[in-house]
Amino acid sequence: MRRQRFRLPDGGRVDRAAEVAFSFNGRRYFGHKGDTLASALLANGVHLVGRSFKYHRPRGIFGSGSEEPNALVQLGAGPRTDPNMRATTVELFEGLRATSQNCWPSLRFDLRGINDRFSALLPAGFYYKTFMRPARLWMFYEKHIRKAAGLGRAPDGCDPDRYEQTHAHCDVLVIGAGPAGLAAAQAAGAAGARVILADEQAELGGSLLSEPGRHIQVGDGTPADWLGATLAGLAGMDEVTLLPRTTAFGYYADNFVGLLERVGDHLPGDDGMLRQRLWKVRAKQVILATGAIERSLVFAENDRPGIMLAGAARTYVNRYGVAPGSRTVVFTNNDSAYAAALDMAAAGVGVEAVVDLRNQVEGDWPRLAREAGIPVMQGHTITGTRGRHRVSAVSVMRLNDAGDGVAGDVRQLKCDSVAMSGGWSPAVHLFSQARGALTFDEQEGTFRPGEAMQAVRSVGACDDAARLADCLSAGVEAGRSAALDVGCDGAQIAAPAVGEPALGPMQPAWRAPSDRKGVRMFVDFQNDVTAKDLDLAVREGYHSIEHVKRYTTTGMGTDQGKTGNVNALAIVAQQLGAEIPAVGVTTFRAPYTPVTFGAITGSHVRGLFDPVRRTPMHDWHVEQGAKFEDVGQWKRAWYYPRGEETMRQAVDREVKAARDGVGILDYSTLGKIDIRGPDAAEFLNRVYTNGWKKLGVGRCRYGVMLRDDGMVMDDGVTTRLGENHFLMTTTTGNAASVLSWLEEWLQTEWPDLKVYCTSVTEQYATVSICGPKARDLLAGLAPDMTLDPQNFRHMSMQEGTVAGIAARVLRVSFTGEVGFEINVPSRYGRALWDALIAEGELHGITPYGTEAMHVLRAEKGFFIAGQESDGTVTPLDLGMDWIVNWTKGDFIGRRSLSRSDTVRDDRKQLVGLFTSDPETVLDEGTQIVATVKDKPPMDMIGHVTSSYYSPNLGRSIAMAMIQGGRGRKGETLYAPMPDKVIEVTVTDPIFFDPDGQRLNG
Amino acid sequence: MGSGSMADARSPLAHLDGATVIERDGVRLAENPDAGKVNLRGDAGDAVWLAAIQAAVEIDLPQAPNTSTETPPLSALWLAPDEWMLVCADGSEGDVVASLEGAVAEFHASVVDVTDARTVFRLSGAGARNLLAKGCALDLHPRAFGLGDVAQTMLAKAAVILHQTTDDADEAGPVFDIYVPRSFADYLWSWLTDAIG
Amino acid sequence: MLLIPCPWCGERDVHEFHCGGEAHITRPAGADTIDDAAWADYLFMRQNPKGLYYERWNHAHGCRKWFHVVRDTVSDQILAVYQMDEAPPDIPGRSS
Amino acid sequence: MQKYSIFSLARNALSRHENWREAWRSPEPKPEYDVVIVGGGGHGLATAYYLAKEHGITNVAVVEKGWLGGGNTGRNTTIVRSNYLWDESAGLYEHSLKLWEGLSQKLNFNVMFSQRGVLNLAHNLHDLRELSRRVNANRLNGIDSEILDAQGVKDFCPLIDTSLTLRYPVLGASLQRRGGVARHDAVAWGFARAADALGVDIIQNCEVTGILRDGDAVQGLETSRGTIKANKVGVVVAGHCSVLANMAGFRLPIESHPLQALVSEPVKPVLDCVVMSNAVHAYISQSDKGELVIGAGIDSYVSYSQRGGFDVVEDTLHAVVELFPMFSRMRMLRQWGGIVDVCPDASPIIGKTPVQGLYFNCGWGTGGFKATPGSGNVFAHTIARDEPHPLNAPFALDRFTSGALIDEHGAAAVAH
Ligand SMILES: Cc1cc2nc3c(=O)[nH]c(=O)nc-3n(C[C@H](O)[C@H](O)[C@H](O)COP(=O)(O)OP(=O)(O)OC[C@H]3O[C@@H](n4cnc5c(N)ncnc54)[C@H](O)[C@@H]3O)c2cc1C
Ligand SMILES: NC(=O)c1ccc[n+]([C@@H]2O[C@H](COP(=O)([O-])OP(=O)(O)OC[C@H]3O[C@@H](n4cnc5c(N)ncnc54)[C@H](O)[C@@H]3O)[C@@H](O)[C@H]2O)c1
Ligand SMILES: Cc1cc2nc3c(=O)[nH]c(=O)nc-3n(C[C@H](O)[C@H](O)[C@H](O)COP(=O)(O)O)c2cc1C
Ligand SMILES: [Zn+2]
Repeated sequence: MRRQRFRLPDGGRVDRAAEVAFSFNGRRYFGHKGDTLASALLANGVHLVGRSFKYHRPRGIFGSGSEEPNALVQLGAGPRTDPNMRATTVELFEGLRATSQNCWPSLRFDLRGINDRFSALLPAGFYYKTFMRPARLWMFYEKHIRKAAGLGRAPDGCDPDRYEQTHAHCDVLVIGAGPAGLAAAQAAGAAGARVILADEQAELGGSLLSEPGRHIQVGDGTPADWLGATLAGLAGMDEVTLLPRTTAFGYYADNFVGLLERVGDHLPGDDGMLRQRLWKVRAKQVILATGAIERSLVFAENDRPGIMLAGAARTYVNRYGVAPGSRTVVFTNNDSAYAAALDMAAAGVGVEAVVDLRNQVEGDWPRLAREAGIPVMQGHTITGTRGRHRVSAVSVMRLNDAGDGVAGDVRQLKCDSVAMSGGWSPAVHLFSQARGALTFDEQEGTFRPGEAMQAVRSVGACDDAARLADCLSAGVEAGRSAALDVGCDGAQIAAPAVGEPALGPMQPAWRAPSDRKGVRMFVDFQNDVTAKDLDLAVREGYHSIEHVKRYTTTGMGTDQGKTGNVNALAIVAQQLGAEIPAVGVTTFRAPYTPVTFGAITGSHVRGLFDPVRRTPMHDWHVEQGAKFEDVGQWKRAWYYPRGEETMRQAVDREVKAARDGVGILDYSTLGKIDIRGPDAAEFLNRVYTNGWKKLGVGRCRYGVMLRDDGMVMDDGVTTRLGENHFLMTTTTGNAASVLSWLEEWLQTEWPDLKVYCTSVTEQYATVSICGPKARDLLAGLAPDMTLDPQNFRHMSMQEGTVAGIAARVLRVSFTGEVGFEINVPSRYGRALWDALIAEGELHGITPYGTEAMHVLRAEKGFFIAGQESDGTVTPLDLGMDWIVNWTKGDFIGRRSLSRSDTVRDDRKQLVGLFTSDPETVLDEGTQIVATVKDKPPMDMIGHVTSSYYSPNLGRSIAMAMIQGGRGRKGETLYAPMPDKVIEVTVTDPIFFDPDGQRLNG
Repeated sequence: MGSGSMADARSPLAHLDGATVIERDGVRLAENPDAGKVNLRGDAGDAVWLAAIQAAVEIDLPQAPNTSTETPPLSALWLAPDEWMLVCADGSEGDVVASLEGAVAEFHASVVDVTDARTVFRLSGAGARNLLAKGCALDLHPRAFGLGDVAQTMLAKAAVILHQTTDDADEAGPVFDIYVPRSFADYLWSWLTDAIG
Repeated sequence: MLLIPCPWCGERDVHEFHCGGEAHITRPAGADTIDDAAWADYLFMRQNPKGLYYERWNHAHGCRKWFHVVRDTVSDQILAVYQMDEAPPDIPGRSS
Repeated sequence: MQKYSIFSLARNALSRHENWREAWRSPEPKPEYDVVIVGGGGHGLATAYYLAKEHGITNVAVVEKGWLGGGNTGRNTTIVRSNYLWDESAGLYEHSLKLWEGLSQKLNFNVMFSQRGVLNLAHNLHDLRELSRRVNANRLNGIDSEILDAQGVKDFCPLIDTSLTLRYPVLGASLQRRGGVARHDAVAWGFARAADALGVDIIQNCEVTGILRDGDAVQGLETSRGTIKANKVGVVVAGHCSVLANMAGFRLPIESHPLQALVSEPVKPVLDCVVMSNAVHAYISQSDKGELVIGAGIDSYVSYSQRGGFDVVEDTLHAVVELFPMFSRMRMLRQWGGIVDVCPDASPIIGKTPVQGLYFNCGWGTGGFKATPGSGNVFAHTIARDEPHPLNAPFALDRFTSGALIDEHGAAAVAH
């Protein structure tokens, strides 16, 4: 075993047989399994761990858990690095590599330490007062401000680890597995409740893990005995889930609590390992047993490495078997630090003195200390400290009679560590996140849980209980009553008897007096906020605690002020001459401790970010090398390049083929809704702008749907399958929203209409074939259907078989060619497609994608909802007056079409545009002006909505929405582009076969 | 429209070339595309209508939310107070539709063949509940969701119907049929595969 | 995260639902006879109260049914749930 | 006003910073003012400042129910840009952007307006088309705006994953180089201090509980600190505008929703521009302190709770990790919500109301921080002259009656 200078010869819960090698700032050290990085560093005598945010002051290990503001390190390197890790919560593993952050060139010699020299120039909020002149230099200044900011470095590659999430439900969620939480879980579990018990630490037990039990007895044994028995009991309960290494980070509405379980963080780990699991818990009852967080004392030069919380010192000694130093001074305003003094003394650490701010200390604990030979300096304070990279001495003075200043001589106490305690703040974070009210306890100077707003109870130290006996009995009671509230009334357990010394009262001392003016006393150690900064903020008019927080940044670091916030607001209260509760706390927000984005993302990464929706023929498109377009979640074939073809060449070929021979398109993404009921036609009359009552069975009709504000929402063809039965189609993107739109009107506005709507989008694969040879192609595969133009007219439907598959065939067209839309059950989509392709070989069949489809429809001047229309366009704007039936009665959106703005005749209207150079294809989104000016601004009268090269016309075509466009046919307008102005002529938007000859051919 | 005759039916996971069974760590996941499905809507408050349905297909429609009934070879899943999904043997959906349509002709009701709109993933084994919990916010504890229970809910980012068809006490452990919209099948399969680990 | 009690399916996570906004807005009948202002009132004007709120929700990823909810928009607590054809309930001790 | 500069800092350092004066006074409310502004957010404070500065109206009070900037001003993701689609919006936001340029100097308070460029990503063909439409419109309106292809995006912001393996690959982006971010709190404080120096009374912890009227005209306000008379009242209370409208007896076309944001732990600079994506829904920048500032979406329901669901934050972080895979190991430090006043057309309402002398400025929803100086400027004009500035005339309440909406939805689903 290699020597760890400050490892105590025995004691602690670490596995002394297992040695673990790690490195810190490149140096190799050893610790034990069960250590945290902090305890292992301390075991090796390393106190200097990092530099502070602003002044780059040397900082050491301050706490022993998640409250740590100081000892932040960078773990690992490359893509698997983690910035800002608290050394106090990082479990040691073989090969762990940690480095200090925010220092250069080295931790001991940090050039930016110069900031500390200039700290007089850098008080709170200094940046708001300077860097303003000359204005043009601000971006330069800012660059340097930015460089100075931040702590660790972000990872620089793809995260190699995995994360997962799980939902969980329970009767009782217990957060915190200290004595209170364990007792609660035990009681609830015994009663028969489904229990989850989560604790952020690697071991369950909370403060009991640091309790040697020299002065405390539980039942007939030690606290450790009780802990062991209780854990064993819980492990034996089927409906109790124990989650160590699991932080409850957020408490949201309706008892939804987020837990973060660190599954692999304490293991060396390989790529792809499961690192963390996020639990989304819905609890019927929650019991908070989150304990209390020790406050620091605000005294002169309280930030040197080696100065730590007394509770932390106690934990290092008892739980990790590590001495925080060889000579220590304890500084306190309450009894709890005496336990630390006693335990350190028992472990052989020289306790120079307990400096106690209180005047009279007579209780059990001070007595025990005195008995152990520890000097107690009551009514004293520390007025300053020494030591560059580690505390080397403290100055102690007597308090004056009023207690607000010092008197007498200064005494220097040599030491290499200081253990301080400013009292305990209940960890009310989650309670407050759950919107519970806090009340202020004058006696203890703490905020504690008041009225709850959700089904939640607080027990133990987080409810301000300081005695173990109270923690256990409150835990049992809460567990029992929470179980009862959810109807579990099984076995009852009783809390064990506890023998423990009495605790004397604490005495708030928010700012320890010092004999030197202007000396720095840190309140927020991470962000370098001193008591003077708080004074300054108040002096400058930042009176609200929220202003003080934001002006000084106190409590805004990665620790969120767990140890410092109460001190800060008490100091502000003093400065304002106000009561502490009147100043109030800043808002507690999730997360309790920071949560990785990865855990919040879970498995929704690497291809699972969002579903890919595939049509039944998807594989075929892939096999053919199609390029795909994302339309909503669908992948749609965009075009099918052959060989070296460019996109334009491929699309031209596809477009021409559809007009000259036969084209085939996968249209399965089309929304399809089965609509039935005696009122179906009436219903369609109300949701579409045109009339539906007279549509014959077996016939199809095109319809446009408006929102009630009159703007076009969707369009599509609907077929009457029976007297009371219709099949509606919608655009791909709107399939789901149209269905819910229909349901909404049926259920909320017209519940009297007898209509049922059922989505059949995915039931059918839809293949669209079009072109002069489409009929021949279909005829070859559908011998039982009558396809001649007289019997199978445009806008009608037939059922039969195609390629031996039962099919519904609609004769409709979105291209202006004779077209058929063949619907078959989805499982046969691919078979149908293959059959059409095989049969089509004869006719030179050409698959075309969405791009060619867009060109084809644009040649015909058909609009696309969402492209020509953008939520501000009425059917009248689109020149579709013919589709609005004013005489049939009300329909959705009708009234809006006659508002003063919608009847304006200079509204933007759909027109076609020809560029003067037929080869020039306008960019979609190009803005159009009537008059070109030398420079902006220019009056824009419209914009290009669709623009393509039309191989059938042998020129470019565009559709545009232009103010008063219909009255401008023949006018010359301009498209001013960055490099040139393009001249365009306004035309009709129907470019090809305006009389529709081909459709009826 | 009934089923096709000559042509090849293809499952939405056909591109996985048959790799549609996974067994690991106490769970078994397999695609089970072969079941007929019929969506039925009508007035549950109308006893005459209910009787007509029972006469036609010999199954009582479940009335309690989130439950199902079973009369082999049919089962009926509650989807909404006026909506059910009847699940039948593959290929028999045409007959079921025809019987139902005959029975409901005089009523305001709707019968729609949705066999191809969803495929079914059959998930079973002791680890099935935990696996589902990774993507489903429902309480899936056996006390809360048991044999015959049905839910329409989200699994990962897909809307599914969940149906427990075999009891936990059964040797194979609980069995869940997950009805997945066809176009989401590949996504959800990938997600489940990833979640199984 | 809200837990919404669907009157049919029971309590479900908010992400299964679609929020339909203010309830009990009457769509004017005889739209042709009302003026632009009255129509705008129906289309756009909302109570948006801080406190008791009568609203509509749809169990979009469940049974697809619409229903009414009374919720306090300050605490987000749901105080009542009722069907589309029911009149808004009185909430004891609260005026809207 | 005590001048702020490097020299005054140095001078004050000598006296241990004990001689700094209050940035603003905390006066008791007077019984009567010429104008009372309700709402001490950025917009309200800017309005008071410009009333005093440009219209010589200094007998003005700003009443704020809590603390200055405690509303959305203090909880937004601070994105500033002016590349809006419609002429009306472009005019208003560009006016504002021009005021941002030079604002620190005007206010003698460094609002840290940082023009580091704003990218709006496009992930599908529809996005690209809309983006081109907007950029072309911006150009012709004289607003700097350009289109980048995927490679251009990579060059400008190398951190973004532009590979085609993304579920929704980045196809391009618009870039406004003059866009950027500003320090949210400083904006409120800077305007407050400058307004105070011109004589404006800033009254915090003063909640308006009623609006006093004489027939159709406003007379003053009931507040938690007593009655305050005024013949002109400007209401700029963002998420609470419906509450105030209710006091005045009318309704607004507005719903108040939670909008959430979050910050990561601070790290050394890695992201030097603002990145916005509507399609995958993420908004992200890195502040001068080092934390990633990330905007999430709105919750679908009305709420005055300044809290939202965890699911909304989740969705946003899914998108952030998709676009920036290296951020997977970054950690969320704090999340919070604001109450945003959402208008059906995603554009604000600025102007007169049915009550004479009562003016409303609201409906900025998810995107009004960037408009703070401009909005205050035109609103001050509207109040001082009792008629709208040409730039805010189109944003009157009556557009909902006529139908002349200014629909910015198409341009940005959430208009941060
Ligand atoms: C999370 C989030 C992110 C955002 N991101 C951006 C962004 O990136 N870019 C952008 O441009 N915009 C953004 N916004 C929007 C932007 O924050 C707001 O539009 C803008 O700050 C509104 O400013 P305001 O002064 O009008 O309102 P606020 O700052 O909300 O001020 C209104 C004030 O009125 C007070 N008040 C309310 N009722 C009363 C009463 N009865 N009596 C007295 N006072 C009252 C409130 O307390 C409040 O202080 C975001 C908003 C949020 C919430
Ligand atoms: N003044 C004093 O002397 C004083 C003060 C405080 C506590 N105590 C003693 O400490 C004990 C308190 O017992 P207790 O059970 O209330 O607290 P505890 O400190 O023993 O246990 C709390 C546990 O909750 C965990 N925790 C906190 N927040 C969490 C979160 N968000 N997620 C997951 N886990 C979280 C902690 O890691 C810890 O293990 C008693 O023995 C009491 O006597 C004494
Ligand atoms: C741009 C911006 C940056 C922020 N940076 C931090 C930060 O570094 N640390 C922090 O604790 N909070 C930060 N916050 C959040 C605030 O602490 C606070 O949560 C927010 O202003 C909302 O106020 P509330 O939480 O008090 O309701 C930031 C907020 C904004 C708007
Ligand atoms: Zn439901």
